[in-house]
Amino acid sequence: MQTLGMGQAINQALREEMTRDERVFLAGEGIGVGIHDSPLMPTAGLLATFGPGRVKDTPVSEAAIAGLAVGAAAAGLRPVVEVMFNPFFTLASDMIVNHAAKLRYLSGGKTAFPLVVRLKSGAGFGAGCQHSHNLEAWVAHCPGLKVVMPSSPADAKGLLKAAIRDPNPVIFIEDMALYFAPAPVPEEEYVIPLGQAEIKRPGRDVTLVAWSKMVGVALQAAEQLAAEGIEAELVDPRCLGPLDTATIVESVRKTGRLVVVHEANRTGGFAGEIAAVVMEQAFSALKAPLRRVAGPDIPVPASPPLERFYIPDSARVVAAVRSIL
Amino acid sequence: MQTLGMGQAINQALREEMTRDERVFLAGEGIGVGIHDSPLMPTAGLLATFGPGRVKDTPVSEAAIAGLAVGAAAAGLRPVVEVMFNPFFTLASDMIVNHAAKLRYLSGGKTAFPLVVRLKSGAGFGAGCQHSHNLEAWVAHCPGLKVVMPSSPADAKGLLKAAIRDPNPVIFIEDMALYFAPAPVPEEEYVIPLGQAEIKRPGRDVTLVAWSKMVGVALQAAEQLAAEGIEAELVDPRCLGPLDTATIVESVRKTGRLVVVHEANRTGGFAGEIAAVVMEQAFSALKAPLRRVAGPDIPVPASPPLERFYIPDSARVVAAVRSIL
Amino acid sequence: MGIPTQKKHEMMRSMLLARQFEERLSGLYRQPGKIHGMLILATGQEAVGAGVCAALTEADVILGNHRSHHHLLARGADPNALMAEIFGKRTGCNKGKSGTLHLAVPEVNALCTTTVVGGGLPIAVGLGFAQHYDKRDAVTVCFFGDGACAEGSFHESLNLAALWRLPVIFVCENNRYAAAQSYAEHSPVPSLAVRADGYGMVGESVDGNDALAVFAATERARARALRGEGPSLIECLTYRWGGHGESDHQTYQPADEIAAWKRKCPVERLAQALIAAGEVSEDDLARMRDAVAARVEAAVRFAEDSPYPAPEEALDDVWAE
Amino acid sequence: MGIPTQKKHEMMRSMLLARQFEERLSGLYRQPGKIHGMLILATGQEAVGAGVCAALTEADVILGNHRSHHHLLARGADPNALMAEIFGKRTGCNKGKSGTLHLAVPEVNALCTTTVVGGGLPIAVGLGFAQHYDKRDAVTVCFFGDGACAEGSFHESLNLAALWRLPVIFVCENNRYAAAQSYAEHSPVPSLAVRADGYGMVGESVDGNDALAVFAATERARARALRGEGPSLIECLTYRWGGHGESDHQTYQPADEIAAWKRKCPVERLAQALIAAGEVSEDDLARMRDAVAARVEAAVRFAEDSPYPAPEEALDDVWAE
Ligand SMILES: Cc1ncc(C[n+]2csc(CCOP(=O)(O)OP(=O)(O)O)c2C)c(N)n1
Ligand SMILES: Cc1ncc(C[n+]2csc(CCOP(=O)(O)OP(=O)(O)O)c2C)c(N)n1
Ligand SMILES: [Mg+2]
Ligand SMILES: [Mg+2]
Repeated sequence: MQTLGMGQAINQALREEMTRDERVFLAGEGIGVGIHDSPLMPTAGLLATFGPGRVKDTPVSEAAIAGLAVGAAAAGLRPVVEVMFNPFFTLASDMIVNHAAKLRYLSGGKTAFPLVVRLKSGAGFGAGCQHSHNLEAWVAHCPGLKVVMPSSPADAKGLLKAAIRDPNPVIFIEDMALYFAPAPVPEEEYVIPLGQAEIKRPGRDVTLVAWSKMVGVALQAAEQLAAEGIEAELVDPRCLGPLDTATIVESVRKTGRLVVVHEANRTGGFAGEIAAVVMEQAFSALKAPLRRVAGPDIPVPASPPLERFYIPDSARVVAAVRSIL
Repeated sequence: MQTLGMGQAINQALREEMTRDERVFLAGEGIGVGIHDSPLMPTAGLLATFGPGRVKDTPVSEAAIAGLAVGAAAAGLRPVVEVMFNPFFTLASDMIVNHAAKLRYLSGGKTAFPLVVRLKSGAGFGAGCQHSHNLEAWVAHCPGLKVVMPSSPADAKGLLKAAIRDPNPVIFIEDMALYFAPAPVPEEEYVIPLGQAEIKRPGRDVTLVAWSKMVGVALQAAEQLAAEGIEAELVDPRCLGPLDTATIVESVRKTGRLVVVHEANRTGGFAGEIAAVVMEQAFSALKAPLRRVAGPDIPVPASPPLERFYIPDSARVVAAVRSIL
Repeated sequence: MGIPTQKKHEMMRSMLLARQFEERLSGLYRQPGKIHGMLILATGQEAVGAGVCAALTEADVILGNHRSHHHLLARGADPNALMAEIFGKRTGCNKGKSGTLHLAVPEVNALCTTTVVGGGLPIAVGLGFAQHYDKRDAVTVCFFGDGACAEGSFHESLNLAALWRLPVIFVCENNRYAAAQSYAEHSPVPSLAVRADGYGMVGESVDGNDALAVFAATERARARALRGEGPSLIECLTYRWGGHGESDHQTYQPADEIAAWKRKCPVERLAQALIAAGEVSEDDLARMRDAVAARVEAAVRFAEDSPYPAPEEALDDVWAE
Repeated sequence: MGIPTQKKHEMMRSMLLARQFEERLSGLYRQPGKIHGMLILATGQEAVGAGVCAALTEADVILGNHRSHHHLLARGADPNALMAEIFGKRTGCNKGKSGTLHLAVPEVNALCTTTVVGGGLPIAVGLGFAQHYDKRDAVTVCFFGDGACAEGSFHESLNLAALWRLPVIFVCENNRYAAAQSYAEHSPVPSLAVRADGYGMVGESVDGNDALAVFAATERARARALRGEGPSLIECLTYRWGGHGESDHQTYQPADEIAAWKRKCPVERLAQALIAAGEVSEDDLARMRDAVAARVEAAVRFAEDSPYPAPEEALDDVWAE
């Protein structure tokens, strides 16, 4: 096994898919020539390998970047475009939500839009709320979009390869903190199908559902709880759309308790969907109230102590679990 | 009492507030000179009354319209701008979500952004998914935005007046079908505070939570159920942000059963938030699983039988209630 | 003028077809329960679709907007499938999912259509990019209105297409109105073609009621694109005879303005030009009109005889397998 | 040239202040744990903030972007409050909510700042609209970069401001880079000022390293705006000495390019001009430099001595009462 940060794993996935299929191309702001020359970045070195014809640095034009992907996909290419920070998704959202997600339906199934939009996301780098705003709940609410939120380099690689091969538009959301958290990644080629949750840790007492960076936080919490003899099962849906409800429901049927963890603001966050699914499908198994551990309902502040206050940590997860045992 | 459609009630609210406060102005596409000359439309006749200085027809520029509101509000005016159809909110979403909602926080509470964005929403007029796409869950997930979704002309009038007087950005979402459903509206002036749910129908057996056009659908269902001796309590939150959780929780504590109804797509819809709140705060009172009655996870189709299939009706609500009794 | 007679006949036919197709629709719209939702027509603007599409080859791609019946008919779309889609029938080109507003006809390289004003332009950039990427000898034409030129997407798209020298022809159909807003009320400049300079691309304003002028401008733009000289902006000056949509009261359009433009009817204009040039006779024209009338009747019959989709069919076609 | 000496002194002081303020920040950024997150500086671009703001009166409003220390200092913002905010301290002008990227200083009519590229322009239209609505004798200045000119918001904003003849001055600080993309890589036109023609507004390109030229162009634009002639676009040609941000490796900026522009230092240039004109002596300059150095030191001390906000303070300031 190799040890890679998530950015490096994404970089490998992009390299492998671009090598496999010459219809795959990349576009975005600074994805070729960037302000960071760190090898930890997802697109590092790809311009040198594949050239300016397939690695397209763009002007600062999020709507055009997304439209480029929609049109190129309709014409048979396999665009993988980047939106630099999640809040700027707003500027691309008409192209993605009203076009990428709907035009196939509007064509009566005649035209396909196989594209990937990579969104860099997450709080913790002191840039404030116009750079840090987790909006996965927006895209997970849009029929016609698949939504991937990997929690590890290994998952990111396999899921991105699947996303690039998928005939539908896929929103691939990367928490930037994971670029700097090396972890093992298989050497041999592999693809992880979209829509399959993974149980990151088995347990019998409570089900934790978390995705992206929060999987690591939940795992820490689970270990602290284990020290007290509480065995938490950690389910990582990996994709919010399609959501693997079966795995979540099965886990809650076993544990009877549910805590959902996400970094996004609490109100209207995707934890609500998971709560609803469990309440619909596993009601009789529930032994305790739901708990949500999420960002408070404020924009992400810039000052370090304020930003730390925003980001959910394992202590909050532990407290939430204790409160329902 | 006068009898008005919701558009007429909104028109009255706009007239009264523009008369009361000359800082209030309107902007949008065709809000002055429009393609419809029906008196049922929200902005009918306002140009004639208040003149082109205060009723501004704009080019087709949703981002600029929203930015106009943000800047004018920062400078002390009270903008009320219109986004013609909910899906076009995407084009204004950077201005509203990254600016209107966040700039006050970023200023450390120094600058205020008192503005109203009126969004016309709802399926049922055969225009398809680029005109009909209910996105209230997006804005209800954004700290810094208040979200109003009136279900009746009387509520719309009082709530819009409150929204215009509110010192924060308010997203006011109008289901266009309600423009054509006349109902009584008080003659005398009144304001309905934001954040207060209303129980549209008391009952003991099941709690229905619905907003906007779905309140009427839920009410029909409640009457059909009453004929079978089932007394449904219908709670209309009226605002999704701030959400009056107390009234919802209290109702479920009483009935022990919850059905949430919205027209928006099921997955990731705001019903999830309500489910989570109830599961957190009224768990021990719950006697049955949650049921959601919502639009299926597809874009809104254009053809009449397909569009009818999309829109939740009272029969589906009745069936959902029966399934948990 | 060097335009082959057969091309002129092709334009003549497609203009007659668009005119009759839409006049028939306008009548049907007034019959309750036949056509649902909005109905947006291009009557008076037929020369734009006809002139542009006659200058294209099969490999070229077009992308239209909410007012695109004339574009698609000029491109050769099947009137039956269009009419049935406008009726919301299962036999429509999009199985009733779209209706009139976003007709997609991949069979004629109209891969998608958008009713989001300005929404077509960024997608056209992507379509043109793919043609460039695949080194195809083909161009993408994007049709949009004068109102769309106020959208940010207009700017981002022309800028990117110019920067990358993509084979895209941006065709602005300036019919003097954006819904109820007159051109002067929504645009600060007398002509939109000037905006091409801001991107270093060629911009032309042409008489949009003169199919031959539109054809010629499109040929020039297409040749530039295929020579690798990048995109062009063509502003076609025309006029919307009817309201924005068929339910529009149209009171904001001065009666004399409408009358003046009706005197400049693009269909009549081409007919007279061809007669003057001896390229058609009155009899030829009469035959063309009759053939078109029959075609339109057949389309209406096809649409009326077709079934609506079953409700559950709404669940199909969201996902590609 | 008719610019009062006292104005020139004002510009000189604000440029010295901006330069020293940011050079100090650059040093502090290299000390671990002092400044968190991104740090984006305008070293080399000081003449733009100084020249523009010297031409404004108190009632005028400015709106900046992610690279706005020099704008705010030139406008008269308190260096202590700015420095403390950049440090993330409770005493910062925005209580630590913002940090360096979106500093709001309403005390000097900088009501808000946005780091969304192009995000300032539509808001500036609203600010200018309010000045017009209230019939104030004031203008709004919007600062943005060359990269921002590729955003749709640039287009929508100039279009609407021109259509309504709003008193907005759009100041494009063309420092030849949009992050790592050089001007030629991201823009298809040699100059951005030409885009003004597409909106029927006046556009000028000026030497952005010449504070006096920037001042004069701003005065002209402001006079036009107050005469009701609407908005203007001023492109200030300048250069980013450092990387996009302080953690940028900058390898994509040719060393000789950087060196050539450093020889055109705007601070030195104004100093020499004033000396040549006999409007300052070397001693005056030395005194100014010392005064500024002391001011910057005081600001750093203030920031370092200030407490961080308590974590729960994150919950404040979302809502207005
Ligand atoms: C983004 C967006 N905003 C508003 C609308 C509503 N709308 C539909 S057509 C139209 C006017 C468009 O005018 P123009 O671009 O000139 O095209 P025309 O209708 O004249 O052919 C408007 C405002 C829309 N469909 N999309
Ligand atoms: C909408 C948006 N897209 C991308 C970014 C990331 N970003 C920050 S600054 C910048 C470059 C801006 O270049 P320019 O407008 O020339 O301003 P400069 O940094 O040169 O002062 C980019 C792409 C952003 N902040 N906002
Ligand atoms: Mg038009
Ligand atoms: Mg720049």
